[in-house]
Amino acid sequence: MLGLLWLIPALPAAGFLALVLLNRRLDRTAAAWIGAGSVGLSALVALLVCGSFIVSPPAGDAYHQVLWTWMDVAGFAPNIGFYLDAVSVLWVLVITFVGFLIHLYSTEHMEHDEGFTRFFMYLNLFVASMLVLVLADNLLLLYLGWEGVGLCSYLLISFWQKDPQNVYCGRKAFIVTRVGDTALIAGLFLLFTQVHTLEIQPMLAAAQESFVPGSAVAVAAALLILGGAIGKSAQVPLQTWLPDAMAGPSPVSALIHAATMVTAGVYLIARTNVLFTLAPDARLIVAIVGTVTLLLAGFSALVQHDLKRALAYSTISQIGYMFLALGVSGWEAGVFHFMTHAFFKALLFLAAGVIIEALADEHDIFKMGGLRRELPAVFWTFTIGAAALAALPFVTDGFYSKDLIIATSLGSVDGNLWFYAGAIVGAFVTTLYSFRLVWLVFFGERHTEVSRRPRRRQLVPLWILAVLSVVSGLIWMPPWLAGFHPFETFLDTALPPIEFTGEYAHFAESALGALVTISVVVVGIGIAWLLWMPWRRGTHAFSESPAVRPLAAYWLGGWGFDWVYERVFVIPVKWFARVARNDLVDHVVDGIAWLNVAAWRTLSAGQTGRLRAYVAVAGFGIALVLAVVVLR
Amino acid sequence: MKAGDLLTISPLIALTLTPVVVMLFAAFRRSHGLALGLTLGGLAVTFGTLFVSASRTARVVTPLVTMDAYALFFIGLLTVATALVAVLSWSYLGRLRVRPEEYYVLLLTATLGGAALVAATHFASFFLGLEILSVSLYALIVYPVHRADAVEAAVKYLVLAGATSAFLVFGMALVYAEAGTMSAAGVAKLVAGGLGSQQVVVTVGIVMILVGVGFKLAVVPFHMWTPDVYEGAPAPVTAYVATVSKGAVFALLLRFLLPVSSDQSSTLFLALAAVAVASMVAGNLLALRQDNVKRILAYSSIAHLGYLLVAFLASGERAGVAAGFYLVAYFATTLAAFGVITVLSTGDRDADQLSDYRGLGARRPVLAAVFAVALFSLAGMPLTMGFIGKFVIVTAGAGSALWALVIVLVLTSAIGLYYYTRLIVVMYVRRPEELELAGAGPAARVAAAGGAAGVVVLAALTAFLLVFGVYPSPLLRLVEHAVSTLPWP
Amino acid sequence: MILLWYILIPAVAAPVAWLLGRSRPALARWTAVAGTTAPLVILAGQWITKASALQATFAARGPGPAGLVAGSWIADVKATWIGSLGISFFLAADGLTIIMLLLTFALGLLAVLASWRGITKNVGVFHLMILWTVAGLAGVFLSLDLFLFYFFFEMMLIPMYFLIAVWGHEKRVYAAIKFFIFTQVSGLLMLVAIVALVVIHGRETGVYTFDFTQLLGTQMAASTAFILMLGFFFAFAVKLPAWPLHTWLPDAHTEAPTAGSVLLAGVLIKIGAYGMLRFMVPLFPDAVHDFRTVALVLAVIGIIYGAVMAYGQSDMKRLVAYTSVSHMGFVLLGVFAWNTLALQGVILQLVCHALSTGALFIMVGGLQDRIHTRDMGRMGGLWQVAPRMGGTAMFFAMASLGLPGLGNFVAEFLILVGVWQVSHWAAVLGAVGLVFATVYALWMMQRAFQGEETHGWSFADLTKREVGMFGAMIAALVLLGFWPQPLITTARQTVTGLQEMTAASSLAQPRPTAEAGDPAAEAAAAPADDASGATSLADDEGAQQ
Amino acid sequence: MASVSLDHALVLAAILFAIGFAGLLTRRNLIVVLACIEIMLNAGGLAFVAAGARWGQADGQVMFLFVLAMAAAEVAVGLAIAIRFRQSLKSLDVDDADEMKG
Repeated sequence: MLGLLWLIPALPAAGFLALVLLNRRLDRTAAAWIGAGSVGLSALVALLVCGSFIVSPPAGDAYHQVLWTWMDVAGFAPNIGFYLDAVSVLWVLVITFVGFLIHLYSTEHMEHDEGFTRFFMYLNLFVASMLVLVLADNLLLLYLGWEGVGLCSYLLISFWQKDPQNVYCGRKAFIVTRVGDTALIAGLFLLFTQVHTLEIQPMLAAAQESFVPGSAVAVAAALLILGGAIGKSAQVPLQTWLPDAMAGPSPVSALIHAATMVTAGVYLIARTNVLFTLAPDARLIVAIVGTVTLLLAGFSALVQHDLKRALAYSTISQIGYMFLALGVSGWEAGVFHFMTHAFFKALLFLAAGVIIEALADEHDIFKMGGLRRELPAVFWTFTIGAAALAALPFVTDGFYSKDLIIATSLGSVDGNLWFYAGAIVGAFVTTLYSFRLVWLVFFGERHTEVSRRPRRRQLVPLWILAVLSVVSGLIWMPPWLAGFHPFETFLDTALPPIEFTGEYAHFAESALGALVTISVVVVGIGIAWLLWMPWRRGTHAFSESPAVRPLAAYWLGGWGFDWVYERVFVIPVKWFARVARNDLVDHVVDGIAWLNVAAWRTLSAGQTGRLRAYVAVAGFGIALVLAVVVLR
Repeated sequence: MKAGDLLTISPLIALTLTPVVVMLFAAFRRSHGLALGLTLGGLAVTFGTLFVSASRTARVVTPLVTMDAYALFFIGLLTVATALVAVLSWSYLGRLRVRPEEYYVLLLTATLGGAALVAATHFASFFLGLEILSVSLYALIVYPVHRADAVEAAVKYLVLAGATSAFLVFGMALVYAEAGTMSAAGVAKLVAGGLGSQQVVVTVGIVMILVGVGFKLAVVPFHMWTPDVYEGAPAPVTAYVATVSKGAVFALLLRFLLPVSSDQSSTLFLALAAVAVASMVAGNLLALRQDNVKRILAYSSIAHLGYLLVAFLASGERAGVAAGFYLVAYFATTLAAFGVITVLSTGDRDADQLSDYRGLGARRPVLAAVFAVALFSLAGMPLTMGFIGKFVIVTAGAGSALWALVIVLVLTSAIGLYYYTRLIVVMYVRRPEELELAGAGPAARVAAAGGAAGVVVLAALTAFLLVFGVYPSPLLRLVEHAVSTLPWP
Repeated sequence: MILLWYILIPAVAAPVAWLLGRSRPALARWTAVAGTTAPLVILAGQWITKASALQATFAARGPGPAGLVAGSWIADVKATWIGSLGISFFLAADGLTIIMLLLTFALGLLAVLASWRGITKNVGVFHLMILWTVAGLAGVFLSLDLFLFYFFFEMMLIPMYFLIAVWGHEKRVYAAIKFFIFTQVSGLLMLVAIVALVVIHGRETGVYTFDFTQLLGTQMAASTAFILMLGFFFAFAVKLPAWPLHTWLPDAHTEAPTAGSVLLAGVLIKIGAYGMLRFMVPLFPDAVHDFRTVALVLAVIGIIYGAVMAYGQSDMKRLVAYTSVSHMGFVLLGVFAWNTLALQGVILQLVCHALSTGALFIMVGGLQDRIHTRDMGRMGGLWQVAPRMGGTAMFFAMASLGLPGLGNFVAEFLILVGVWQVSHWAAVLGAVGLVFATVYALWMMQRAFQGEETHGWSFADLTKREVGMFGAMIAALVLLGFWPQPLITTARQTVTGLQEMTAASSLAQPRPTAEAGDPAAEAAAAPADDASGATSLADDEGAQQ
Repeated sequence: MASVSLDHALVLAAILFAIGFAGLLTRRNLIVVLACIEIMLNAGGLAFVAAGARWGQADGQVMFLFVLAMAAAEVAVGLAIAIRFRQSLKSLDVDDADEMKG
């Protein structure tokens, strides 16, 4: 059954090709069938393949399928091949399953859009690229998927290309991620030069032998890979593109900028964890990046007006948690949080899509309110999602995965108090902004009328995701709660287990540690309720007060990163392009030409036409030569 | 002077008799066709006698003249060139409304002068040849006496030629006074011996001889007359001046001052090198934005003489071959270019304004093609003889490590590209408004029906240019044979 | 003898096209099509049958450069041309030549197809010029005699000059003369270098010849070698174009008619790279090694400068022209890195760049035929008017920014990996160049195709002919992106041969140890040669040719 | 009669030559210019005669005869052109003949 592995990415790719070639002759339903159908089939095949993988794991807990040798140049011979192990099983299942749900949702959501076929064309290409990314057996093929998803994110963000602002956001996303990709490709060069292959497993094995732990090469390789991950997963230095990426349709935000693409960085680091184990300093930087991002994005999310931008900042924050987990070599914790986050964040975005569609494209949460009775289904699903995001204890999957990360950040071999403090503060802020959204959007008086009700094909995915957001956490119960953690054992076949050997390990694993996190969450919900329900006007006034306004504005703008990048990078390049439009070197060439013409003008002035002048010139010439002859 | 010697110098004799015959017949019956027929007949006979003379073993005939392969080759070249000029002048003179017969007489005497020069190995024949050539040219330049330009050009040429001949004479006298010898071999021995400090008078003498030669070759200090004479003189005469007069004098220079190239540190060498560089630079620069086609070709010929001097200054037989081949290429190209101007010229004005050539590609495609090939050959583009010519000169230059001269040659020929392509653009670019031509008036109605004979000559020349541009070996072998007879060190 | 046909067929077709064109223009076009497809078909036949044979002969060749040189050519035509100067009419083909010829004829055909409707006045002469250029190009890629190479190198100037000067756009006269002088001057400097090389070789061995295979091992002082190398480099850097010498390219490409731009961008600038690979580096390996740092700096500047300039343009065709400067910067990087990976990357880049830039030029040409302007300020929102054109433009914009999955990425990746082994900073800056490439590609898409449709343009979308052309090119790029192996195997023999020619010099690097990838035959030959190759190259006494 | 030494003769010829050349540079009348050329040519001839005397050969004088013949021919054509010059440019001033320049 594993032999069908190559079908998983092939089906959406086939869907894409079909849509491209038959573009003109397809009506909406046919396009919907091809678009959603191809991903649905791929999900089915994925279920079959991964099911048989889980039920009867192949030798070495990994299955390697090579289609053909991509290129073969003097020892550099990457091939187009797929590698399936526990990590990629998880990613494939999440991508195909969540992807299918979002496709289903899109068939309804994008009903009246004239670029319907084009939308599904790009979406299929995206799913195909993402699957290639996670299934690639070598880093070059991974890079192919990597750039493919970058392209599709650009195409889909600027999908409504009539408005230049959307296209600008699309360009910004693609360029910023490509900056990260440059670091990744440099990493590829370094790795190939050192270990002479880019196939992941042999490369990691060779690295294990030849790299001295902590040596410059190991750290450089790990940092370069981190650079790529930061770009794609919108972490601190390169996170400015994700909030602007919300210009795209909501299903895009749900699929690409919540569930799958932005976690590509997490997958890459998890996949190449050996390199990071060899470079402790690099691991430390990953953790620091994670912590700083989760705090920074958390506070920004707190002050957002736009519903989707708030969710975008929350995504950056949650991925910050994953990076923190990876940083403290809690690889499995990060992967677990990826899965749970995929479900509830996709749910939140899809719900947001319905809300925005219902209120005739109204994005500002302060103009919403009182939708509890109007859109009850959306209210319940959105609240479950928000609860999972805030990690409501015991009932949501977010609790299990985020608490594991918080525990790991304290208790694991690399964990320390600073990370733990950051994680706790982050948890608190997350709870605040998630329930802020709930209170502001669904409670209080209604500002805008609901014009369109969500149809069945939109609600089904919402309910499925809501159920998953509750259930999916149970597959890895914390030790103090219950010994049931089949997910961990499954992941142990591919990733090193988490060792709780830090000095606070005992406290972190104990119920007491969990109690601290739970209390933080509960207190957070209470405060959120107070701030945005009874004292809503007071809170609003407080945030408008002269003392707080500049801080709020600073946070709103994403901590000024955009402002800095604009001045440091964008404006100089634009200025140089404008100044040197007609090519500085050309002036040099024209200068030479001018010199010639000037020489011509002076010489031809010498041709006075008068005979005696000619004799004089001849005489001067003769005199000169004779002088030389006589004197020499 | 034994009987056999007469056979050896038969070409010169034939060349002397032809003008006399033409004059006699002109005295009886003035007919343009007859005059041309006789001229061409005479030249054919001369060409025939070349082979007769070539078969004779005795080369030296009186110390004045040596009819070796070198001389015969160049006499042949001059005769063919003169024949072509004569045919080109046929329709031109018809339109000029002047009595044509004397024109051919003068043409033949000038060629005789050139032939004498080429065969000269003594000051006397050198001086005589040069003067016969010069005086014939004075009359030829002012042939259309009703044109003010022609008169002005003639005056300038005459005065300057006279002055430089005086320099020549004085130089010869000094050399004769000091060294006692007047023969080419003697001079060559002097130059080879190295004109050290004690032989100042001889060096001054040789320099003054070079003034005479320099004027005729129109190299830089003596180039000022060229544009005015080229513009003023009638088109075929300009063609004649640009080719036969310069070619003959250069052949003589090569024979007399051959050893200069062996010692690259001597004053003479440095002087000539400076002259060559100046000619290349000034020649190309002066023609840059010139709007008169004849003046462009005048300046370009100055530059080409600069290239030839580079070949002259390179040492070894290879340099001689390069100079010889380049001369043939230069002859063919210049004759083709000026031929086109001749065919397009009308009775009252030569077609030398740039505006006359606008859109020529459409009006007269054949002529435009000929002119384009000629210009590409001047620029040294592949497929033309100019390219092979420039290549052999660069090879000769590189062979004797004249790097500075070769680099100057390359860079200045780049400037040349600009004004050659500018002419081509004028011919083939339809929309006049784009051309940055000062005073681009309506295109003068140039002669519609150019002489059929002229077009045939031009076609032949173009074919010659292309064939030997692609496969130059036979011509190279001929030039090698000719040059081998010179006393190479 | 087949090699001679590759030059003769287009050369003969040229006057035929002109003559037929005088009566009925359509005939001229079909002659031109025949004149380019016929050699293409013959070449494809020869590629399929002979390529494998080439591997065998190459593997079985004798040791040392003489053996190398003899064994590595598919077929050669040798006849004395100008005996007295040692010039011979020497044509030979190997893997690299076959690829370049394929490119020449394919793009010649595309150029003719692209201007099917665009060219109306004196169609015959137009096709004469195109076929003459194609014949010249074929001559350049086939000739192994340095004089013959220079002859064709310069001969192509004339038709290309006329193509720009007569059928070009507004500033065509200026652009044509600029192109002409730039190339001619640099060509003449190369001529001086060639002649100097021949003279030095002649003085050393007594044999005055222009035959490249004999000139190969000429020993000379390092400083002279450096100067001669500069002479060659100057000519090829202008043609390439490398950074400071590139200013002719934007003018020439913008003002040339579509067919001219396709030929210029597709094949003419490849001569620079081909010349460096074939002649410059093997002749002066040590000089190249000393010059490497400067060249890498120039290349990197070229990449980034070209990209930023492209971003700053408002004329779409000029933007595409500057992208060529940027892409050719990669080629320069690859040539001077001079290891197998980089060289394979360079050869692949030559092909892929020709396809992607050629397509963009055809696209812009088509657009100009429809809306009579190239100024992107007056475009905007054309995607709504012509979605198929928008989609194709998006594809080729992605190709030019090096999107993985297309040939350009594979080529640029191989080049950068090769360059990384030589100098880290150059590879990293090259990779940064990719980011700038993204900036200009997306900027072009935004200004021309996306955004609001404000200028009320309405014109027909791609015609069947255009769809056919673009479809073929898209297929080719995707195929090269996922399966470049046929090209790599064809060029492998050349790359190994080139490296062995420079084995004794400081340029040779230890080849990556893992030789597993190469087929057994080739591997068997290679190691055996390393040892002997190095020694015999030093005391090279004239080859047995 | 004591013979005049070669150097004195050459110096005389040089002086004559310089005078002729100076006249060429300064005088504007065409006829005078032609006369100056005559002077220069005769100076050359004188030098030849002196040289011939020194070597005791007749060559010098033969050359002088050639020079005389050539000078005569040149002046003949020169004067004819001067007449045409007078007709077309209405003056004999050499500087008027500057139609063609640049």
